[in-house]
Amino acid sequence: MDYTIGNIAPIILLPFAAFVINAFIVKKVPKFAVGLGCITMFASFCYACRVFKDFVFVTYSADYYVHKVFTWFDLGLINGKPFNVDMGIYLDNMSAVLLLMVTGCALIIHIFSTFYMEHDARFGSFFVYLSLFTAAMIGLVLSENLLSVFVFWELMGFCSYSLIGFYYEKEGAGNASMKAFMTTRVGDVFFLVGILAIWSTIGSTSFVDIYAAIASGAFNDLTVVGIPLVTFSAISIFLGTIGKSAQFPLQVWLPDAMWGPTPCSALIHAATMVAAGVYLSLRMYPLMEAGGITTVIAYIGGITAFGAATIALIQTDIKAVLAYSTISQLGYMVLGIGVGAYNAAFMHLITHAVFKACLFLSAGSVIHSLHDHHTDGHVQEMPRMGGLRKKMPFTFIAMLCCTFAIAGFPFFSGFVSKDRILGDALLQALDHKTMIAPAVLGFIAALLTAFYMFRMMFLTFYGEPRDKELYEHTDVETLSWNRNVPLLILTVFTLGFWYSGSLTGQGLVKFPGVEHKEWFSTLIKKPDVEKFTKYKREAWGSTDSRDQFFEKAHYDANHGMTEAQAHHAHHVHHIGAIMSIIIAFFGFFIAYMMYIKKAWSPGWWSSKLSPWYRALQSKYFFDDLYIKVIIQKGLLGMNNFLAWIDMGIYDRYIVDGTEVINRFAYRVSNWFDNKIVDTVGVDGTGASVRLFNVVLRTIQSGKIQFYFMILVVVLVSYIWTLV
Amino acid sequence: MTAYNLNAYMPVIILVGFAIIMIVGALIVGRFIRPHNPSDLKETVYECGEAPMGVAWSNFHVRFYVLALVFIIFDVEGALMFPVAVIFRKFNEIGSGSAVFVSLLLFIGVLLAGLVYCWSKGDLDWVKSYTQQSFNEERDEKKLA
Amino acid sequence: MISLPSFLAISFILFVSGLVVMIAKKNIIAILLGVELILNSAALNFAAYTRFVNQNLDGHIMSLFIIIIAAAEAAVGLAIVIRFFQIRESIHIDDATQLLQ
Amino acid sequence: MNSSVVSFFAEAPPYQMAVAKLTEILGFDSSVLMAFVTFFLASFVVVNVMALVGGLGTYAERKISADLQMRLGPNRVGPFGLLQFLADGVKMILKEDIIPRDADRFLFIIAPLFCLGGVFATLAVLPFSSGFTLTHLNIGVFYLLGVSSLVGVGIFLGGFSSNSKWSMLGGMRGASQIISYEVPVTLSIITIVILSGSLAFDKVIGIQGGLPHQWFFLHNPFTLISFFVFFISALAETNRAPFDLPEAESELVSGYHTEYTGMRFAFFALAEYIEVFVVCGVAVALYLGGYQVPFHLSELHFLHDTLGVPMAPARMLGQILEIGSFVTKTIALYYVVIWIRWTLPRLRVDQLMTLCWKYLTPISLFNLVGAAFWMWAFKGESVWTLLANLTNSVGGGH
Amino acid sequence: MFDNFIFLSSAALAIGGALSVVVSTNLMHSCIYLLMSLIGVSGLYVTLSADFLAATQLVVYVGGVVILMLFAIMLTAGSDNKTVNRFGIVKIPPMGNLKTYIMSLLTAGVMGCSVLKMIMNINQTTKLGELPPYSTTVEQIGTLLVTDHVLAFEISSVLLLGALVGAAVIARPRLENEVTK
Repeated sequence: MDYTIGNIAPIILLPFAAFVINAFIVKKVPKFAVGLGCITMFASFCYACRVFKDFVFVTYSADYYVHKVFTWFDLGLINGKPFNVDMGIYLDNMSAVLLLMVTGCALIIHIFSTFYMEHDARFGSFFVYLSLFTAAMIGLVLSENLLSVFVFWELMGFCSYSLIGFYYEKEGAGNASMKAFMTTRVGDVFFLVGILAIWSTIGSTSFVDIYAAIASGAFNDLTVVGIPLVTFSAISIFLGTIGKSAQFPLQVWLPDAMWGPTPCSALIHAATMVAAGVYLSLRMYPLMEAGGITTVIAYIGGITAFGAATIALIQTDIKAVLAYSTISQLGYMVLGIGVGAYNAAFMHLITHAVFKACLFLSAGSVIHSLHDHHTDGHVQEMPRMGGLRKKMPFTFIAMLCCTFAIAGFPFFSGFVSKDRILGDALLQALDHKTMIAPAVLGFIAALLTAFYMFRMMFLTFYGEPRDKELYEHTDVETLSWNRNVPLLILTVFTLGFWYSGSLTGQGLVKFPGVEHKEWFSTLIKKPDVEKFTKYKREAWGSTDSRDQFFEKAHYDANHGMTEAQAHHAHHVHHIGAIMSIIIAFFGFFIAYMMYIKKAWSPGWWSSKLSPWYRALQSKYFFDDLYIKVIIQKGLLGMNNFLAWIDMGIYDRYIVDGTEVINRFAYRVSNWFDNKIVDTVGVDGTGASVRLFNVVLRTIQSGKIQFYFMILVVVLVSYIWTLV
Repeated sequence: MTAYNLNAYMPVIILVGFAIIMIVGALIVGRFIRPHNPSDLKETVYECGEAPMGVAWSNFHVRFYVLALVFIIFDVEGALMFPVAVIFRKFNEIGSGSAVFVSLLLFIGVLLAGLVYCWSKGDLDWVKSYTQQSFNEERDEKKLA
Repeated sequence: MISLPSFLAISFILFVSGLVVMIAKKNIIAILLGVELILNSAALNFAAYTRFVNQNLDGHIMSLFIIIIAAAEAAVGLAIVIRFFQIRESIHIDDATQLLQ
Repeated sequence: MNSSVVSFFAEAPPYQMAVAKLTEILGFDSSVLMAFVTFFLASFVVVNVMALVGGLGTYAERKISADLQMRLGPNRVGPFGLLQFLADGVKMILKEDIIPRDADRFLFIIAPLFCLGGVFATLAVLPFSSGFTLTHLNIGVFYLLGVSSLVGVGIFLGGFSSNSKWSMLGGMRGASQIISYEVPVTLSIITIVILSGSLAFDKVIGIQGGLPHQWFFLHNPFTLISFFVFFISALAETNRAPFDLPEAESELVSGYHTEYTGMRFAFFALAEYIEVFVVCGVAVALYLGGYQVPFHLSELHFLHDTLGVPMAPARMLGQILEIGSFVTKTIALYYVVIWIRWTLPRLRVDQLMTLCWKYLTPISLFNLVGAAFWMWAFKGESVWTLLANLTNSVGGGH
Repeated sequence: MFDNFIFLSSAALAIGGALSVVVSTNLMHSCIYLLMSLIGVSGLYVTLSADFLAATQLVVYVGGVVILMLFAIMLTAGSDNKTVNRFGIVKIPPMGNLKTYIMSLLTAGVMGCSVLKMIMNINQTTKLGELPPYSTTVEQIGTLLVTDHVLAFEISSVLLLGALVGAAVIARPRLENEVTK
C-alpha cells in the first residue's frame, strides 16, 4: 500500500468534516447529522482497516514504519540550530493497531449512542462532539511530532470538557467538566514545558528526531535547573501523561467524568482521552528510559492501580465503579511502562479499551433501562438494582464476559495482557529490591479488581431485585441492532486469542502454529533508537525508499533474550501466571461469598476498618486536598492574608485604636474627641476608600481610549527595549 | 511591463485645476456682475413655503447603511479582481489559464455567497418586513420594561 | 525630493495624526477616521519601502491587503457604531464603558 | 512611455524643433515645459468642447423632447434656437448667489467641486482618438472608476450641506444609487477586461475593429448582455431618467441641488451632462469599437502609401476620421439616453434597488463567469471567428 | 520637475488633510478632510510607481469607505446634543476638548519619539540603490495574486464575506416577532 495523502488523510478528515458540517446543520436536521457522523466514522474505520491490514498482514515487520512530512513552519536558524516543525504522519505497528482500535471503538460507540441518546434533546449535538473527539484522537495517533500531538491533545481536552459538561443544566456536570479541564491543564503545562525543552535542544519535535537525538547523545551534558535535560523533559512529558491518563496525584477528574452521557464516558475511558496519555508515554519510552525515571513511573503506576482499586471497592454507583477500575487499569499500563513491559502495556491499552468500552456501554444499557418514574431520571445506584439478568440477558452476557476479562480470568484478553505486566513486574522485583513495592501493589490490585468487578456484577444482575417497583417498570430487553449488537461485537473481542497465540500471553500454553498467532508481541517492539540515526526524512509524495530494508518479523520465543535469561524469565512468568489465576479466582470467591452466599458480611468489614472506609469514601481526601488545601489555603491564603492586613492591622490599630483614644480623649476633652473622630476616624476612612476608588476606577473604566493609550505605552516600551 | 514617466498624469492635475478655476473664476466674475440682495426670507431653506422645522440632519434608516455595506464589499472584491482579469488572457495564452479560471471562479463563488446571504436575509429589499418605526417602538417598550 | 525619508516623514505625520485623533476625539466615528489614517500610513510605508529598498512588488501586495482590511474594518466598525447608536442613542465613546447593556 | 497627446505631437517635426529652440533659449531641457504647454492647450480644448457639449446637451434635450412630444422646443435664440444654452448660461451668471443661513458653508461651497473635479478628471483618459487622447494611462478604466466615484461624494455633500430635507433625501438617495449601480458597472467592465487583457483604453480599443462584428458588443453572447447591463447601470450612475431619483422634481422639489442657485447649480448640471457624455464615450470605447474606423481608413499606411496623402496631413486626417468615428457613436448613444429619458417613466426607489441588486448584479456576475469561461474555453475568439473556423474546418474536412 | 510638483502637491494634500482631521471639530468636515488626505496618499502612490494601488485607493476609499462613513454619520446624526451621560456626569465634547488633546499629544509625542528612533536606526542601515523606472504594476500584481499570493487572494474573499455577514448581522435592526418568517 502506498501511503499517499489520499488514503491516510480520510481517516482523520472524514470525522473532522462530519464535525464541521454537522456543526452547521445539526440544529436543522439532527437525524441527518447523526447519520453523517456514523457513516463518516464507518468510512474512517474502513480506511484504518486498510492500514492495519497492510501493517499486520502484508508487511509484518517489527521495524516497519511510515514517516511522511511536509514543513509546517520553519523558523530558520536560531543560534545556528534549525528550528522547524513538520506536519505529517508517523505510522508504525503501534499506531496501526491503535488506529484500528480507536476507529473501531468510536464506530461502535457512535452506533450505541444512536440508541442511548435517541430521546435526548441535544441528540444531534452529541454526535458533533463525538466526531470531533474521535478526529482529535485519530490526529494524535497519526501525528509525527510532539507539537501536533499537543495540538490534538488540547483539542481532546476541549472535547472532553464539552462532553462531560454535556448536561450543562445540571450543576454537577458543569463543575465536573471544569474540574476535568483544569486538572488535565496542570499536566498539559508540564507537557508543553517538556516539548519546549526538547525543541530548544534538538530543534525539532519529531519522534524520529528525538529517537535519533537520544541515540546520538544530543541530550548529554545538558542540564536544566540542575537536572539532566533528558530527565527533565522525560518527567515533564510524563506529567502530561499523569494529567491525561489520570495517574496518582491528578486522578481526581476521571471519576467526575461520568457526569457526561454514558457513551461519552465509554469514549473517554476506553478509546480516546486516557489512552492518549499512555500512548504518549509509550511513544516517548526511549526518553523515559534514557531519563532514568522508569522506577518512578512504576511506583506511580502501582500506587494508582492499588489506590483506585481500593476506592472502587465501596462505590455504589455502577459508573463510579467502572471509572475507578479505569484508573486502576491505567495504573497497570503505567506500571507496565515502568517495569519495561512495553509490549504488554500497549496490549493492555488495547484489550482494556475493548472491554472497558463494552463495560461502559453495558452499564449504559442497564442505566437506560432503569427509569425511575418518581424522579423522572435514570438510576445508577447498584443498591436499587439486582436480579437484572432475567430482564437483560444480552447485556448480562456482554458484561459478564468483560468482567471475566478485566478480572483476569484465563482465556480472556485481560488475563493475557495483565498477566504479562505482572510477570514482568515480578521479574523486576526479583532483580531489584526497589521494584518490589510496585509488583506487590499490582498483585493486590489484581485481587481487588476481581473482587470489586464481581461485586458489581452480583449486585447488578444477581440476587433478588432490591427495588421492586423499579424492577417492575423495566422492560425485557430484546435484541436490537444499535443496543446489543455493538455490545456483542465488543464481547467477541474480549477473548484472549485475538491478541495472543498462547493462553497467558507469555507463550506458556501455546496454540498450535503459534508463529502466526503471536503477531502482537512479535510486531510491537520498543523503538530501537539506533536505527533512527541513519534515517533521512521523506516528504509527502516521494516514494518510500526503505521498503527493502525491512525483514519480515519472526516469532522469537525468547523475546530477544539469551537462553539463560529467557529460562529465568519463563520461570518467573510461570509463577506470575499461576499467581494471577489464583488471585482472580480468589477475588471471585470472596465476592461470591459476600454477595451471593452472603456468608461474609460486607458491613462487618467496613465497620472493622472504619477509618480506612472513611478514607475510601472521601477518595483518599484528594478532592479535599486540592480544594481545601491548595485552592483554599494556597490561593485563598493570599486573600486571607490581605484580609488579615485589613482586619488585623487596619481595624485593630487604626479603628480600635481610635476608639481607645476616643474613650480616653472623651474624658479629657470633648473638643479633642470630636477632632479625632471626625478627621481620622470618619474622614480618614472615607478618604482612603475614595482614593482606592479613584485608582481602580481609572484602571477599570471600560474606556476604550484609555486601554488604547495603555497599549501604546506598552508598545513604546517594547520598542525601546527592542531598539 | 511598459515604462512610463509621471508626465502621463499631468492632464489629471491640469483638468482638476480647470475645474477649480472654473468654479472659483465663475463665482468671482459673477460677484461683480450679479445682484446681491440678501434677505432673511431668502436665506431660509425651502420647505414648501413653510418655516423650516428643525434641521435636516436627522438619523436615517439603516437600510442605506446595509446597502453601502454590500456595495463596499463588492467594490473591494472588484478592485481585487481587476489585476487577475488583466492577466487572464496572458496566462491563457501560455496554457495555464485553468488555474486563473479556477481561482477566479472560487473568488466569484464566495462573492456570490455573500450576495445570496444578503438576499435571503432581506438586506437587499428596500421596503423591509420590519421598519425603523416598529423597531423604535419595540425598543421603547423594552426601555419601559 | 522623492526619496525614502520624505515618504517616511509623511507617513509618520499621518500616523501621529491618526494617533492624536484616536485619543483626543470622543466620537466613535472620528476614532475610526483616525484608524483609517493609521492604516494609510502603514500602507504608504509598505509602498515606499518596496520602491526604495526591496524593489519588488511584495509591498504593493501588502498595501493592497491593508486597503482591503481597512475596508472590512470600516464596514464592521461602523456597523457596530450604528448598532450601538440604536441601543444607546449616542456615539460618544464614554457611553461605551459597560460590557452589559 | 505611455502614449498621450504629447507623444503624438512629439513625432511631428515642428514640435521637436520648438522643443530644441526653447531649450536653446531657456538653457534647460524644456521638453517637460513643452509637454505641459501641449497638455494645457489640449486640456483647454477638451474642457471647452465638453462645456459646449454640456451646453448643447441641454439644448438637445429640449429639442429632442419637443420632437418626441410634437412641439417645437427652443427656437428663438440663434438659428433653430441653437444659442439657447448661451442665453441660459448668461442667465445663470447673472443670478443671485444664495447660501442658506443654516447651511454648512464649507461643504456647500466645496460640493460642486467634487462633482465637477471628478467628472473633469475622467476626461483625461477618454479616448477620442489614438493620438488625441489626453493620456492613455495603463490603468485607464480603473482610474476612471476611481475618480468618477468622487461625483457620488459631491452629490451627497450637496444634499447634506444645504440642510434642507429635500436636499438631504436627494443626496442620500443619490449616493446610495450611485454606489449601488457602481457594482454592475464594475463587474461589466471586468467582463471586458478579461477579454481584452488590459485596462488601458488604447489596448481595449486596439483589440476591437472598425466593423460591428469586430466590436466587443457582438463578440459573444455574454458581452452582448454585458453591454446592456453596463448601459442601464451607467444611466443610473449619472442620475439620468428613468433613474433620476436624486433630483426627482415631483417628489423632492429638485433633489440634492434644491438650495443651489446660479452658477453653483450650473456646475452640478454641467457635471451631469458631461458625465453622460463620458459614460457614453466609455461605453463606445469598451463595447462599440471606440475610435476604430471601418476598413482601416484612418491608418497611416492606407492614407499615406495607398492614397498618397502627404505625411502631416495624413496623420491629421487619420485622427479626424477617428475622432469622427468616436464622436458619432457617442452622440448616437447620447441620443438614446435622451430618448430613454422622455420615453420611460421614473422608477420607484424600491424598484431601483431591486433592479440593481436582484437583476443587474446577478446578471453581471453571470456574465463575468461566462466571459471567463469563454476566454478559457475558446481562447477569447469572437463568436464570428469561431463560426468561420468551424465552417473552414467542416469545409476542409470533406 | 513635474514629478516633484505632483509629489509636493500630494504630500501637502495628505498632510494638510490629516492635520485638518485632527483640528476639525465638525465630524462631517473631518470626514471630508480625511477624503482629501486619502486622495493625497493616492497621489503619493503614483509617485511611488504604484499606479494600481493609487487607483485602488481611489476606488476603495473615495468610492467606498468614505461614503460608508458619511452614511454612518447620517445614520447616527442628531446624537451629540446631550452633554451629560446617563449618570448625570458631564461628558467630554464628542470632538474632544483641551484635556484630551493634551493627553493625546503627550501620547503621540512619546510614540512619535519611539517611532522616530526606530526609523533612524533603519535609515542608517539600509542602502538605497538605483531606482527602477516607473512601470505599470497591474500585470505583475495580477501574476503575484494568482501565483505566490493565491491563498491570500482567496482568503481575502472569505474575509470580506465574513465582514459582510458580520456587519450585516450587527447593523440589521432586529425584531423578535418578525412579520415574515
